[in-house]
Amino acid sequence: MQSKPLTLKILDIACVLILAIATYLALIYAPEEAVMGQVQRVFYFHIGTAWTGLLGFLFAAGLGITYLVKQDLKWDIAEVAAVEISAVFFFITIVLGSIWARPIWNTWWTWDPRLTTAAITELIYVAYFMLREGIEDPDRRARFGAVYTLIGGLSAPITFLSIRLFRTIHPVVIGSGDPNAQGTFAMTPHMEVAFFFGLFAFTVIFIDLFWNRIRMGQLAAKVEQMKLNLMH
Amino acid sequence: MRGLDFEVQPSEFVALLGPNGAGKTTFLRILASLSRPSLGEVSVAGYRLPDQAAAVRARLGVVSHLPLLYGDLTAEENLRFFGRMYGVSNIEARITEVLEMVGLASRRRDLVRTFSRGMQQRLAIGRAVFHDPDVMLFDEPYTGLDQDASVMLDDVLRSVAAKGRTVVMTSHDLIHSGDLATRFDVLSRGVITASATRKQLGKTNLLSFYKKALAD
Amino acid sequence: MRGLDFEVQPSEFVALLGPNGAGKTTFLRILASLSRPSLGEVSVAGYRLPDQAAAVRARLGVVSHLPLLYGDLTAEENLRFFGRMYGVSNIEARITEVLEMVGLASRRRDLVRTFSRGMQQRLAIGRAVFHDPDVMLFDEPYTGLDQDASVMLDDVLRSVAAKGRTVVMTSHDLIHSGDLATRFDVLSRGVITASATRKQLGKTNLLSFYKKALAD
Amino acid sequence: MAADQQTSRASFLKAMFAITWKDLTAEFRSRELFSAMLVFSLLVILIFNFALELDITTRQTVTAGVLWVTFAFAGTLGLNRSMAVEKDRGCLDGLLLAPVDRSAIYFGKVVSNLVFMLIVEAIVLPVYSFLYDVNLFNLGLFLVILLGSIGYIAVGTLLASMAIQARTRDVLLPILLFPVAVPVLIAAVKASEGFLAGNDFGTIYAPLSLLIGYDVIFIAVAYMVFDYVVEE
Amino acid sequence: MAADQQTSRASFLKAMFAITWKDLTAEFRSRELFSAMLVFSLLVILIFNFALELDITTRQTVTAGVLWVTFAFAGTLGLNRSMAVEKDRGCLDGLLLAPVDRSAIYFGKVVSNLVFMLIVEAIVLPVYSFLYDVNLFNLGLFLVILLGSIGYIAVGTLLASMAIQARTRDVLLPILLFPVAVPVLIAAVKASEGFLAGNDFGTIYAPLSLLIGYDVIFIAVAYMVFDYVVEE
Ligand code: HEM
Ligand SMILES: Nc1ncnc2c1ncn2[C@@H]1O[C@H](COP(=O)(O)OP(=O)(O)OP(=O)(O)O)[C@@H](O)[C@H]1O
Ligand SMILES: Nc1ncnc2c1ncn2[C@@H]1O[C@H](COP(=O)(O)OP(=O)(O)OP(=O)(O)O)[C@@H](O)[C@H]1O
Ligand SMILES: [Mg+2]
Ligand SMILES: [Mg+2]
Repeated sequence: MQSKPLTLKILDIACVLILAIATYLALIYAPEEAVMGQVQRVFYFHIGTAWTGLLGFLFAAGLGITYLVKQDLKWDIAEVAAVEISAVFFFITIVLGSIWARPIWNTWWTWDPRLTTAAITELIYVAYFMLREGIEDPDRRARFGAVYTLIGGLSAPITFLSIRLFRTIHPVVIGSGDPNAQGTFAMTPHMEVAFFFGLFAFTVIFIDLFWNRIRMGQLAAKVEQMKLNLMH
Repeated sequence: MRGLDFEVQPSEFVALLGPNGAGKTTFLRILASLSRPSLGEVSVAGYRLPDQAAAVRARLGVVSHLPLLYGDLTAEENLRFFGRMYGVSNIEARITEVLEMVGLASRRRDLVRTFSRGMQQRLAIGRAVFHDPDVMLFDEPYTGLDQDASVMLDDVLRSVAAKGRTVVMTSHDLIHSGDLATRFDVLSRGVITASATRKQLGKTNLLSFYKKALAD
Repeated sequence: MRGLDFEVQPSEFVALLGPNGAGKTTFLRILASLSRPSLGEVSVAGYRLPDQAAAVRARLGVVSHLPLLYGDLTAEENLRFFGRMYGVSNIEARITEVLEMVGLASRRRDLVRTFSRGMQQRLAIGRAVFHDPDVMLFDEPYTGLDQDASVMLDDVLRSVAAKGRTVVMTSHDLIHSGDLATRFDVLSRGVITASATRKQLGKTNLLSFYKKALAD
Repeated sequence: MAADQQTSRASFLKAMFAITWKDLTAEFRSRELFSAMLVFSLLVILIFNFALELDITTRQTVTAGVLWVTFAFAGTLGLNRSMAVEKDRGCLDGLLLAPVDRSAIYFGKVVSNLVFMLIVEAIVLPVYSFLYDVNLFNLGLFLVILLGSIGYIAVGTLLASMAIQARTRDVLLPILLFPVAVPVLIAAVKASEGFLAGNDFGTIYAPLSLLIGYDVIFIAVAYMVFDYVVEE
Repeated sequence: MAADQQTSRASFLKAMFAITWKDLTAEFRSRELFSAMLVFSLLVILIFNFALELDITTRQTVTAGVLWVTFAFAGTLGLNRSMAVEKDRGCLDGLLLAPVDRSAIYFGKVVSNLVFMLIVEAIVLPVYSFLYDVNLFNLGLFLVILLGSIGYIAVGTLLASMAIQARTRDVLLPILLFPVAVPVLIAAVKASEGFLAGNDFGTIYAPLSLLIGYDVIFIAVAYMVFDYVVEE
């Protein structure tokens, strides 16, 4: 059994550092937002996890397609890794969003289309794991998983687009002139630093976790293979 | 199913023998391109599987553990449907012919779900030979058949063999397989442990060959 | 199932023969009090059916076309469950014993849904004899069994018969039934057309008796 | 029936718990049914909201209704699967062949179905109270949920045993069950509303006693007719 | 695949219609699925009404939502059963063994599922309009229903073929289908609302084109990946 590659070890350590820096930037370096106060600091991680999570789902769909074309189980391992990490990230987004929402909207949750669509997107990937659970044959499990991530990857963006059909109180960052949105704020340069570093930090953390998770998947596959050989 | 190399020549009749759980059914599913082998090469009647599976599908007739029939259709509707799927010409005449062969002519308009187990097995055999396939994969086809139907199946298999077609059949019934097959393969724990043609077997008793193959 | 009178004496071993669709399965379901006859009287080991069915249930072991097993439980959990339902004492010891008898001791902790057809049939037999019943109803029990398992089942049936227990078995396999049964009933189109004990049969071949019974 | 009378109380309970034990063992191994019911409940809640775009004030008044409809749907899912398991490999015949009182089979299935349903409800409640920002920690409500679930499962188990024996087993259960369970649901909704609104016990008394009445009647009737449903 | 390329268009259509013919024959003999879907739809409508205690004015605004949720539920019922029939006696293997393009199997099932769904909708609509005294005879609405049903069935048939191959086949389909079908449902609800309110075409244009886009994308994707779902 080969030990952890050195690059990965270094990356692990780097991630811890980067996370620490990002936390520092978010909690201390960035100025307090005038209207919302301290809670607003959640913002830097909220966006970081949201974006990496969403991109991770799309990335997983890409890995799924690659699996379907190449029919090699290593792509399946990568796909599971991507979905798993993205689902966790996205869950964190929702939790952080809730924490933010509590003082701002005066509720943990509201049936705002953006929040509802976020919850539905998360459920797509819960369903993904339930689908995999129910299938024993590894090839079939991989194929179904790939097909479902693909469908999910198509559906999630449309779901997010479709909220433009609704009024929403959740702020839309890019290209929104929606007067109904509450609580958009202008970022100061310091805030921008913290914001972009947050995005960068979660991207790197995603890559690191992704790598580790793939290694884990490979080891699990190896153990499975050894078990099979033992049985026969 | 581990590494497994298997080849059938056209006009061979292979009996696949082996204890419960040896992997015979799994193996036949691979031959039918319904499953994929994890390792190893398999070829049927000159086609490599699973890559050329599609090419061989039109010429394949399969009897599996399940009847592959629709319970809510009548016997003749089932055959008509599969006839269309296989692009059989002159379907109606063929339906009558096949139903008579398997002894279900009088029940042709009854729903399949009212059939007894043996009657379903008869119809499953009818379905498998309907499009007059070149290669037949039969998984314990004698299951549930009565005396008449067994004789019918013997006839079918014999006439198929006479036409130079390929048959792979699993069966725990050494008497039937011993009568019909030209080659005997013994499968055990997912690998073929012994193989002998009828000639090689010569006067050796099939049962003792089988026992010996398993003992090794 | 039309008018039908049927009686089995304790310690009789009845082989129920008949072509596909004759009604053998239906008949066994009546004996097991899982169905009701539209007409006629049936009695097993002195109990009239279906009225006294409940009295006989604890002493009944059944093997049907379906395995009657839970796919999501392991082999031993299945037996443990049925042991509890039948109030068997000393369940764990009995589980080991039965699993060894049917040759599944090494797979005892595997889920039943991963078993091959023959392995499920073995376990179904184990389940049927688990509570050591006095009366056994076996519907084509040899289905899917390999050589070893057939021999095992022969032994089980022989030892059961030796203990003076009652067996009713359907089978299309005249050789096995001919070896074991003490009485042969031929069922055709829902009525018993012929019945003969082994003694009455004497030197007559079972196959010719069966053919003659159907021809009448 | 003679044997039934001989069956002592001890063997009745033993058989009943053997059935419950078997169901729980199988379920806690895979946790399939369980997670399916849970995710399905969440989906029903989300879909309700989405399709109806209920405004905040309406939402408050319909809490009890939405909750019970969710439970009813998730309940059918669970009942259907729990009985389908019995039918698949002929297991129901196996149970009927055992020398136990048939009502032991019925109560065994009722207990395991009830356990599944209560676990799901125990998770849905806090989630719901989070999503809708209502306080559902209310002992009266818990009582109503227990009573309502008992009634629903009591009649549902009976009807599910009929449904799976029909050819259309995949689709029959909700059609049989919903209309019959309406009284239970209405009483449960009324009582839940009462407790949630903090009404005094006098006004809640009527639906609550109706609920208890239904439970008793349904259990008694199911106990008496179960034999006919499964036998022959 | 060689044989697939040889398969001419004629034999593709022939196989496709053979499958549709078989489904319709079986169904028109028993009318089981059909009546089950219908009764279920009515029950869902009634339950909605009862749980939400909708007053007349709210009712008007939620017509489209209630209709589409009803169709979605009834649709899963139909899809599940229509694929379960294929699995029961190994028929799916039978189809896969036939020398026809796999997408012919897919489209054959899509057509028969669509026919069932449209028939049910054609009955539910007048019943609904009778019960709630709203006029639903509206060509625009019919168009939306057709488009929405196509999208729903297109992705539903694909997912149902995966769901029935899993161990939890009784419960998996709605869990897989509902979250990914959300875009189609949203668009359909929006467009239906628009037509029912008699809005001018400018405002309906967006959801309608989303609906058409979704239909096209999902049919195309399902067509491409169906092979992987059923093969081997
Ligand atoms: C797909 C998921 C999500 C994405 C991409 C996302 C993105 C964003 C972005 C970019 C902002 C900052 C906008 C601005 O200030 O201009 C924001 C703010 C916020 N988000 Fe999210 N979000 C997501 C989900 C959620 C969820 C699930 C919740 C709550 C449960 C939530 C709660 C909030 C709150 C409370 C704010 C602050 C609003 C304000 O400034 O008044 N978000 N989100
Ligand atoms: N779904 C499954 N999951 C895990 N293992 C399985 C599964 N299905 C079959 N197996 C295993 O694969 C092996 C081969 O099974 P297979 O059905 O091919 O046996 P077989 O030779 O056909 O036996 P039989 O003569 O009893 O029909 C068995 O050991 C079985 O336990
Ligand atoms: N559900 C049903 N509806 C209507 N008729 C049925 C049904 N099940 C069985 N039958 C009919 O009852 C008759 C007896 O069937 P049964 O299964 O008892 O036959 P069998 O003797 O066991 O045959 P086999 O040897 O093939 O198992 C058959 O003609 C069959 O068509
Ligand atoms: Mg087999
Ligand atoms: Mg039978």
